[in-house]
Amino acid sequence: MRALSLFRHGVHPPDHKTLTAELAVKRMPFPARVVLPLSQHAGNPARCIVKVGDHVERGDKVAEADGYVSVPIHASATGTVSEIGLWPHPNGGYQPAVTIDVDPYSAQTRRQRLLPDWESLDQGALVKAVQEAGVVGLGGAAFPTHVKLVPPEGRKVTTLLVNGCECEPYLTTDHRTMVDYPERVHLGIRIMLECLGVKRALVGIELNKADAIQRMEETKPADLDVEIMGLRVRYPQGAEKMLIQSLLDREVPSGGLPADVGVIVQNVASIATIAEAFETGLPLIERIVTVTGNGVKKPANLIVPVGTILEDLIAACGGLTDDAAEVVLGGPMMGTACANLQAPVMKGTTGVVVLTKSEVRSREQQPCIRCGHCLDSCPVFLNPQLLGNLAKNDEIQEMTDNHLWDCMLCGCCSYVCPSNIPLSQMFAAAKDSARRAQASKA
Amino acid sequence: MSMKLPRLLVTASPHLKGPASTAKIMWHVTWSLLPVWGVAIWWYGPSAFLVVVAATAGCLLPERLFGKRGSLNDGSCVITGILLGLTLPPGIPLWMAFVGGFFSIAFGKLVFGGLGQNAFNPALLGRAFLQASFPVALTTWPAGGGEWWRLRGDNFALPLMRGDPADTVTEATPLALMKWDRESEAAQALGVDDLVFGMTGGSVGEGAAIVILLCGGYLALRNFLNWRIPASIFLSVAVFSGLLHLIDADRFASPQFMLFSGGLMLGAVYMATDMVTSPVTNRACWIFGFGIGFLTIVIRTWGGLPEGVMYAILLMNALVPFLNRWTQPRVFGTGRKKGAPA
Amino acid sequence: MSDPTRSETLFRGVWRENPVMIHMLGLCPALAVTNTVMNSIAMGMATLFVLTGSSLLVSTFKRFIPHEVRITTYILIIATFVTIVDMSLAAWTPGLHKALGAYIALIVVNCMILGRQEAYASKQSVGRALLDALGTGFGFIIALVMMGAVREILGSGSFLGVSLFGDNFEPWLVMVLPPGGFLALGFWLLGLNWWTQRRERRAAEGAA
Amino acid sequence: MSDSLFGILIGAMVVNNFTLYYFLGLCPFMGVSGRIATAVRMGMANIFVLTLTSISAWILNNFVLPHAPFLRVISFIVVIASLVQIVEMAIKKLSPTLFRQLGIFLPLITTNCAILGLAIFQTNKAYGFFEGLFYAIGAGLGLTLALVLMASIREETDRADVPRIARGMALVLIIAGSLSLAFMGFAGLLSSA
Amino acid sequence: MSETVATPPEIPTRPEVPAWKLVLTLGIAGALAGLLLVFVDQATREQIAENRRKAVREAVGEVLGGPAKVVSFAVGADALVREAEPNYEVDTVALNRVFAGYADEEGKQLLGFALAYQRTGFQDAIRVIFGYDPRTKKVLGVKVLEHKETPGLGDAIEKEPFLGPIRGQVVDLVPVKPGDGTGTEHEVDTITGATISSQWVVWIINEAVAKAGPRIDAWLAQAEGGR
Repeated sequence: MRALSLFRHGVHPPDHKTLTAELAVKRMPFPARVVLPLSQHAGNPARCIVKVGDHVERGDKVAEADGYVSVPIHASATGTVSEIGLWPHPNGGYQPAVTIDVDPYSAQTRRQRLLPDWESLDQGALVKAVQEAGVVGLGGAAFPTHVKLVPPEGRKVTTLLVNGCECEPYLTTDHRTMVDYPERVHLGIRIMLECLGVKRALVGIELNKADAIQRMEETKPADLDVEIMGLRVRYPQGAEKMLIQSLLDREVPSGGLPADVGVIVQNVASIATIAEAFETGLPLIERIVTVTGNGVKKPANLIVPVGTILEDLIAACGGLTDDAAEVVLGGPMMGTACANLQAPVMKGTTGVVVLTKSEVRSREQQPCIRCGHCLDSCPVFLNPQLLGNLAKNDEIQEMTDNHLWDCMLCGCCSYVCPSNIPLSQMFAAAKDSARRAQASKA
Repeated sequence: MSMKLPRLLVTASPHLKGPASTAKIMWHVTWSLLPVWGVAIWWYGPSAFLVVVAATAGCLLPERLFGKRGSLNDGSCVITGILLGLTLPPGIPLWMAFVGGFFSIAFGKLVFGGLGQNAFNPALLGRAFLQASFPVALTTWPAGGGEWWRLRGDNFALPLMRGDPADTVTEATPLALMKWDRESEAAQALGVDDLVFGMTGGSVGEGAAIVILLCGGYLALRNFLNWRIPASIFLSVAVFSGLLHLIDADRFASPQFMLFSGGLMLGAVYMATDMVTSPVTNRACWIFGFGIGFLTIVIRTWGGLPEGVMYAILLMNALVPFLNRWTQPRVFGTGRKKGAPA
Repeated sequence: MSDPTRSETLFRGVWRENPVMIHMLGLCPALAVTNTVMNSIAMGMATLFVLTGSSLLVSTFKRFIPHEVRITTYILIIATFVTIVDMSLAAWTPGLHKALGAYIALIVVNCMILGRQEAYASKQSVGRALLDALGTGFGFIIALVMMGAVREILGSGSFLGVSLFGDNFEPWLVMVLPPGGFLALGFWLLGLNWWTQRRERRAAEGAA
Repeated sequence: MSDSLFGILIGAMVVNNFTLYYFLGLCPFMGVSGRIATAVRMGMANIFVLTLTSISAWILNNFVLPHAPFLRVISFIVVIASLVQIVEMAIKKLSPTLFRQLGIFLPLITTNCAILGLAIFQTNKAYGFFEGLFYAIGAGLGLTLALVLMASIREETDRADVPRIARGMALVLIIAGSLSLAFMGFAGLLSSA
Repeated sequence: MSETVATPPEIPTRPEVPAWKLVLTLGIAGALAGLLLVFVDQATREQIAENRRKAVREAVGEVLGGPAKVVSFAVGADALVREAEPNYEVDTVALNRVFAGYADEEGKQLLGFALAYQRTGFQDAIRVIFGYDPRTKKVLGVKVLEHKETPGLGDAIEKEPFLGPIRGQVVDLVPVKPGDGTGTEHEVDTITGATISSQWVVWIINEAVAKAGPRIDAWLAQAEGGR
């Protein structure tokens, strides 16, 4: 096994993974209610197909896909639809959601399969089934998985890359998936290869997850062309472009897709979920969430029904400590802070990280001293110093000329900036206004 | 169901922050200058102490008067003051050091908008201003020896008045000897050992080459300065002076001499690496350092002045925006690099 | 546009529209020869003479100068006056001529003079053109003396050659060198900006 | 002792830089130095016109003016102005691209003190044809250098939070003063020993 | 950045002026200017030339210690050519003319020669005139005609504390640091802080003597031999 890392720059924040890395995945008790936002994935929000008072079983569809880049949403617990309306959304603000009061007397047992057996399906039907299962990328971006399974016209995919890097600090979701359910991952890879008509798969795992690498190697089926590769620990090793460069030494062209270099990348948790869906016949209604950080009393890796309210989830982990100060959904580098604990867990919620006061003490912003550390950290070789300067003066056009769109908001520049300039935040805002400007022009 | 909820913050990602901070960088540089200053005091006595203090005071005053609130705390001003002090002759009247400091900060930094926005290294700009204003005082180098407590010049000359030259026993700097007095005994006796370990005539901070290198090494290890800049300066000085020395050893001094004489060490390690006025891209840093080395040798060899490090750095400072612009990194996924698989 | 009074015509150029400090015209002599007050005055007087002379001529003959060749004609007129000044200074004050050097000849390309011909003298009556030229010329002299004063006091410790601080004064040589020219004008502009902005602020506060 | 051609070139370029030492060509230095691209083109146009000036001044000095030295200033300015005009028209006709690059600067340059200054200095120094040519090219390169340095610094400071009292020309002059200080390092270059 | 050349809109009301009128205007203006200048030139030319000559004449007198009679020589290709009337037009680049000063009106007692020469200093030429006694190789007096050295620093080269001690020293001169001299009659103390500027003055003297010395010596040998 080789320790690869061909991508340069990046940063190395302390990973804090020991809080949960050794804890096996446990199931969380069903909460009193679940809230399913209709917008949980990239693309069009799903369209609601239930009404208040309807009784739904686990796995029943409550909203269906609206268009191609969209997936249906399924009830994650048996109960009654009690409310359809606006509900706090993890990304801030309020968004339409379906609230289900969980039936306290239901056994919530596994029911007869809703999805067909994958071996009986051809490629097209398989892709359709993946969409029907509501699968999205579980690494955080929540991009509908079935879309990725059909490479764009004229692009030939030759390799499947499985992303088991989990380079975000604190999170151990993918790690525990690989340790606790390695067979499921391999089955998922098998299904994906079938689906894509591809022979070869590479699994990239950061070297700080030795047990995961070992378990994956042990359980590797003899007939599957899978190679497990250890990668140097470096953020953002798990970003698609970086992973492709590290494993295959190929550069995804600026503005292009992985398919442009013959690759498709899937997160290890998404792959496990696909396998689980076809195993059990149930769509994506629950996921593994790492609840961690010094602000939470009993950190854990939990299987959580999608739609569980954060408050319930945190209560299941012993509640917040007194010095808890910020709740971050996702990893601390790219995740979003959420102040309203009524917001639910979504399909793309990889973890809940609770930071304490001392960890988030706000730092005063100072003038840029042109130290150039941001340039040395940017994994895609932008010049954040210049971009930041342009952003400060609202020169959006100049920013796009300087490759603003190549920025993936990984946060490395903000992390290293000694002057605490919120660079990635400025770039996100600039992207927004550039998008708005484009929209208004169109 | 009520859990006692603390007030939660919402900040933008990333929620983790690296260990570096501007104040930390600045104060580290400041602390690392103290040993250099210490060596200077050991050699030049109380004068070295006073000159640095006066220059620093000159820097702090305008920052306090006209600077943004709290900008004194970032430490950059103190660095400018100490660096300026270290480049002055120990015997200079204190009021001149003060004026230099004032000019450094007021015209070298504050008019540009304060920390991070200035185009020229403030300490060197102040030094250049003093050099142009008071050339005699700035080239009067006290000789070594004598009692430690003795002042090395008329430090306490009245403001605006010239120092009393009778107070000073002067000595030529090695570079001046090399340039104009090559045949003299003093020049012949001058070895590189003297430059590295001994005390020669020169500015307050010139003698401590080894200490400067050590401190610079520490800063480079902590990533508080870009090692490429001093590296490329040393390299280009060595290469150019080496070539000239090879061509005519009698006319051109050896590379060792060029490296360890004058303000080269101080300039290369502390002045050229000033983050604000050095390039941000690493490629530009190499060019920047190379240019400084080249210009230094040109001025030292063919110019009218014995020492050129200061001017070389200032000139390259002026080129920095241009260099930054021309050495933008190649953005990931653009340019000639292999795209599709074979 | 209401007709400005005569005194307005005269005084406008002196301060409110000072050619150097406000309009940044004629910088070359303003920076190059202002290392002493005496030089400043001499250069200012020479420029004043050229400016007044050419304004008079241009406004007198403006009727006869076709539009197409006006610039060339103005330059001819200005160059003639400059040559006269140049030769006269060389003949009767050789010391001053040496100090000002080639910058006397360069009065020809002082944009301020050509600007006044084009913008004012070619359109106005002889009397007004004369007033305007005098005002602008005095404004120029004032600006030059302001520069010269700073540079001479700091750079030589004297004013008009009279020593101010005694023998022991250490002159700030940079002020009589080229960088000192730039810095002195920059310094004046900082001061003027500070002053006008303070006045504006006061006015705004008074209005509120 | 006469200077070598290389010495003349370097001397005019950095030691006695026209802008930073003689204060010539300040109008474009202050006015057109906002952007690097513009500054480079302005500099190129300057080199071109200066070369032309040097040649015409040499011709005038050697064939016309010995008979009437008092006409020097007038003839310099008139001849140079008309020459630039003619060249401008020629370029416009022959190469519209080149005209777009340089042309708009040409009229600006005609009344630029650097041009007349060059002609006068060249005369005062009694330079021959080639010496004058090198002098002109050196002066042009020096102007370009100063313009480009100024422009690149100004592109930076445009985005800085410059205090209100220093905005505009005050800062430009202080930058110019600093550049001038830095250029003092070249004093005496190539003239010692 | 757009750099389209905007042609200004033609002003329609301006009537077309015939070309001859333009030419005539310029012609008249030019002629008048020329006329005026000729007049001013006539008035000033002699004065200007006289100023220049006077400067050199006074300098020659000064560096030779007030000669009673001065004779100018054009420096020819291989010999000095005596001029009937003293001509004070000197070219310091070419060293085209030297002056001999005599203590008596008859031109019997030679005081020495005055030579004017230049070289490039820090910023511009340093022009020096000095008196030189070809028989003893001694410098009689030195005056700096023109220089652009740093005011307050390099300009010490035109002042007595530096120039005075050169008097009586013997060419070739050797610049030394003040206090470092060994006391020979070739040594000239340089100026602290303006070392190079002062060295240049010394070199100018050495070079001028090297250039014109042989011809002066030849003339001297001839003159004394012929006597």
